[in-house]
Amino acid sequence: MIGAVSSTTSKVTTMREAIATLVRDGDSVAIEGFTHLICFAAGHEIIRQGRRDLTLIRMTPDLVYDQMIAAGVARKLVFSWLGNPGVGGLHAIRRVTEGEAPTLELEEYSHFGMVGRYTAGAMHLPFFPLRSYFETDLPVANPLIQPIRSPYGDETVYAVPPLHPDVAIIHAQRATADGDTQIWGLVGCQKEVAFAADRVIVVVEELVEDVVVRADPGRTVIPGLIVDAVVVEPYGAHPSYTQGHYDRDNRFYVEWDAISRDAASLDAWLAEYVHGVADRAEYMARLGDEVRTRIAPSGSAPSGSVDYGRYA
Amino acid sequence: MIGAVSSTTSKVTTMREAIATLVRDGDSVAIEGFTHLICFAAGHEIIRQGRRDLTLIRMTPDLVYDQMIAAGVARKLVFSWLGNPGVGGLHAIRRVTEGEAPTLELEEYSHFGMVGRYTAGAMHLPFFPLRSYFETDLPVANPLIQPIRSPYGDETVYAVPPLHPDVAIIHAQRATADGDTQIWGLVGCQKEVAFAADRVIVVVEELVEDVVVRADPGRTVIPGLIVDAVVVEPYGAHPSYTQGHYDRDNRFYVEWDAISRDAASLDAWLAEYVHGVADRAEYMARLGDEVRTRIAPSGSAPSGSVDYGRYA
Amino acid sequence: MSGERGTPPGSATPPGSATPPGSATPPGSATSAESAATPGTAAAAAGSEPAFSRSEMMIVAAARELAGQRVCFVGVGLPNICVNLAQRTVAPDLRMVYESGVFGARPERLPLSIGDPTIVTGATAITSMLELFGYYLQRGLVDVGFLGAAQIDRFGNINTTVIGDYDHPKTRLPGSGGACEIAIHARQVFVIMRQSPRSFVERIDFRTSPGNLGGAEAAEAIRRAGGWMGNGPSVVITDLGIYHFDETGEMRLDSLHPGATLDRVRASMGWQVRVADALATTPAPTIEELRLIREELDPEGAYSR
Amino acid sequence: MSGERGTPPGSATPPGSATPPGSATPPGSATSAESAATPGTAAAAAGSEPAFSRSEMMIVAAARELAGQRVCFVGVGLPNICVNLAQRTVAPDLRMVYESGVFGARPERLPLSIGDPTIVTGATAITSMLELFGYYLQRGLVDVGFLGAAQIDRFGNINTTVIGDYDHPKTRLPGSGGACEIAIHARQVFVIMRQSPRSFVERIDFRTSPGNLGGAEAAEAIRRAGGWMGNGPSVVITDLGIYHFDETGEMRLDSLHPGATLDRVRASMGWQVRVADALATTPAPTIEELRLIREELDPEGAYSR
Repeated sequence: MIGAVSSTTSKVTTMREAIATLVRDGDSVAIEGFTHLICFAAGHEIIRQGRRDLTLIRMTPDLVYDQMIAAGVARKLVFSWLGNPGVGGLHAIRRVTEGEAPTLELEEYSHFGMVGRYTAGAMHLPFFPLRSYFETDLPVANPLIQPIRSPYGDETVYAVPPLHPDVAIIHAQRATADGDTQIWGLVGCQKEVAFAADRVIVVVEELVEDVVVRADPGRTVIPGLIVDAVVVEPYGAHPSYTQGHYDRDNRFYVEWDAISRDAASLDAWLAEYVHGVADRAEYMARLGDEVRTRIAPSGSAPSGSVDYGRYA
Repeated sequence: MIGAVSSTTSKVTTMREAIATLVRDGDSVAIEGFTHLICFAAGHEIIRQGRRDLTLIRMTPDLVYDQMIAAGVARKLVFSWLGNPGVGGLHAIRRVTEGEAPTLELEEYSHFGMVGRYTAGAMHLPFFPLRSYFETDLPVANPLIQPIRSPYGDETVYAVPPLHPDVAIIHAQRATADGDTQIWGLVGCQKEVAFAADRVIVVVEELVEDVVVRADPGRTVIPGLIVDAVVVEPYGAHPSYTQGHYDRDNRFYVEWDAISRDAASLDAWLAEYVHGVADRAEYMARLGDEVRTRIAPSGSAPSGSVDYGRYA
Repeated sequence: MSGERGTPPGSATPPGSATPPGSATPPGSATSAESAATPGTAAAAAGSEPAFSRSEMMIVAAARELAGQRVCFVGVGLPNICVNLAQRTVAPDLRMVYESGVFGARPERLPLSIGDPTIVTGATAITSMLELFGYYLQRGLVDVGFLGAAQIDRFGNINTTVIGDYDHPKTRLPGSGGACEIAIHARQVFVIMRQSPRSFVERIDFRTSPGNLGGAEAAEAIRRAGGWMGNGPSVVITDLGIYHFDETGEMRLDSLHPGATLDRVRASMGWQVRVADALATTPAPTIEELRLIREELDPEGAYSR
Repeated sequence: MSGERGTPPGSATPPGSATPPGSATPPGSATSAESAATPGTAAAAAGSEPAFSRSEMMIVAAARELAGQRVCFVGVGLPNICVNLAQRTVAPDLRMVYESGVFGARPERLPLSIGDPTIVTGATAITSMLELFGYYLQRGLVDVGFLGAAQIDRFGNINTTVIGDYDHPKTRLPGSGGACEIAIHARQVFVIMRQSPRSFVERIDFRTSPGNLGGAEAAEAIRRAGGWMGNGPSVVITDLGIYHFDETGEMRLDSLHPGATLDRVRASMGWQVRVADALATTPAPTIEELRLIREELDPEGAYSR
């Protein structure tokens, strides 16, 4: 075969090692995933390792950032929608953002604005133009949202600046040891944030051989080229979900509303489920076997196979 | 099932009817496909129907545009690379673009510039910014390539204007009767040009039921929502190729170099293979059965199936 | 913030639907006293019609507004039920778009969030969010955007960002999500929310999503000059009635739901509302509409009781 | 234009590789007289070494330059053979990128064009062209961009657009394709082309792809100010020798291929070329390099005879 590539170095490591090596105090960190593939396992490890002064970046800060912010890892949040999706508010974040003396700095966009920022970062553009923000108070609240005049005609649109997180953490269904990563279902902005970031940690349900990825190159979202570490962490997105592997644990999203309403019960939860376990395997064990049954899909829905054809 | 959609109207028609209805004299027309999925069948039907004064748009004008321009359908060409890929030049186009009195108007970009134009069109942006064209003569040759200053820092990059073809013609492996279209292999800028265009004709090797598309929504490139006509035309991309269906007919690309060297032999070819046949089926019959064997893939290369999971 | 407490699962604030956690009257939380009163009234007025809740009336009224629409940007919660109901009744060809990157969703169950795996399996297309917002929404392919709001003013301008001062908010709401761009580019905007003097206000604290700005004429000029694909808000459906926007761009009460009164409407708004000369009464839910809600769409009654 | 006639299939001008149809000495068309002379010379000089053609020497020399590189933007034709040879010899981990939207290609046969289906089957990733040019190239992930040229000047500036006046060209060449942005953003640019007084010129007719502009210092300042990811041309490999760029940004002959002479080099260039003090002789192709070319990569000899 022409063009056979020799074996590449494995980037497979533990979550503990990946976070210890690649996430530093003061970093900007994006754990992305739009409701799908949110890497709670990485968020918990960051809490366990006691990182401080992080700038947390995420379109939809949800439970994982409520937990991280409650644990004190962050000084700033860059986002476009804050909430417990389908349930309500994020109480820990509200406690540090409301009233006379908010302690968490906020930098706020719309969804398309965040997508544009990631895309500009991924493409090494100095800005990304959008037709958003017209006649709203958002550019007042965030002066980084700037008007820009088109060189064609006299239209003015808005620009957002590129975003280059120090670290992006991406959960996915599968990857090779070199980090070639495949996702099916919602891809959100996983590709954009990975290309925008300086360092990339990929966390997967399953490690696969190179031939699996190469059989369907159209499914590859992130090439190993930009990946620094691969962590194999089944159920690493719980209580969010991984398409085809497990469902969202909605019961936990609802319970979090009660848990997080006061700082003490939230701290108790962190003590038991984050600080009180060594890793994700212990976390899943503590939740009990019942959870795996509860979040199993109700059946399979195969994509079917297509033929790329051999051309030899 | 919650959310079942009722059946939609079929958009399936013949190539003759699709071109007659949707392509008009003076239109700007983009038959796209980056080496892959170039819809020669549509180009030939446009020649047969005698369209005039078209602005032809394509990143890589190749044989199909050489044929169309030789046949006199076009007054202008918008492009980024002119040639017979892997073989040489395009003689018909060279005859009308070289020397003292070129008769074909050219508007020229780089590849990324054309991609940016399609993307701006697809996104309804007034321009797309790129870090191309620095210190080159391209912005001199084409004043539509304009410098634009970033609102962040004092960087200046280049902008290209949006492109909105009147008609985009997209070849693909399969679509539903409503025009939901799936492609595997090189996607090029098929998605961008389709969303940028006012009218879209999809030409496919195979018409499939809705359930086939819905089994793997990640493979869908173009939604029926933006499609005006669906034409089922097996081998409609010959002599270019359709991944998994047939290979490029390289013999023809080489032969074209000789055929097109003088206008008379080119005209004779058009008379026999375009004007001399009623449709694609006759064209394939005239080529003979041997061609199907010659361009068959050497084997199959199945993608494998993934599980989206049922969530009921 | 009391309205947030006790909010039932799945009833509020998905990304983009933008009903804030702090809104005074979240979906599904109609007080039991009113819920009990309304069905009685309606049933009495309509003879043989079954009893129904104010939420059910609101859902049915919103679904009917979707007649003839092709493409709807769906927020989870109330909009989700409305859209699914419309697809089974007045808009059988409706394609559901989710900002998470789904076109043509066919959820087998009521999605728990805007990115539920059930909206992916069996959908027509999955797209990146760049494509969803760029190629679909900003390109003008979305016919109807469905928004909720914490505050709305008479011109349909919407706040889902903060109550109070931006830097020192009384309540930090979810923010824009996709609402800002949905309001700008969806061809029409539908707003669904319960009425109260805290939500229907003379002056919103923060403009997250533009409506008719200060009036229709100026708004229209600004939209065309800026290349907006949308035409602004077209209807507001509440638990009390249906509002459209008159030629000046101001909200006008066109229909009162069975059991609602003008007095109650006026008591739940921060401005003197315009009322149509020929004020209609919203037709009560049909037996079939109620069956669909109760048996197929929301058997647990999370949104509709 | 005579060079174009009789060009063998697959030897020229894929998109982005930008070897123009009108170049004076297209790949594969070395005259038989020189082809015959060179192997003899080389074989005589090296004792037991096998005979080889000037094209084979050029391919081998270019492949060796890829030692240690990770990611290479591949043009079809000569660059394709060079890259495949490098992957089997000096750069086993090399990932091939094609501008058609392929990362990590593993072609089972020599691709016929830059978008051949054989580069798709078995690749690591397929991307849209927006992503390939934006996320890979403009982001700075490409280590080496391989370009051909119709004209090159002493500073490595390249023309693949027209010979003559732009509006009334003597020869209409393919144009930029991706060459303009490859020259700007690939970390290094390799140029492979045959020498002639018409291709190595004092002044190019059109600047399609920037090299070291008017000199290294100014070019470097412009690159950094404009956010270019590339560092400009690093090597030019011809049928006669290997050139690198000196500290002033000008091409300097560092190595002469076996059989080539300084006189011949000077006769095939439009300017007084700089020559390294320690001018080397390019090591002749090894038996293994020739075997790979002749048996695996180009058994029909389309590029290498």
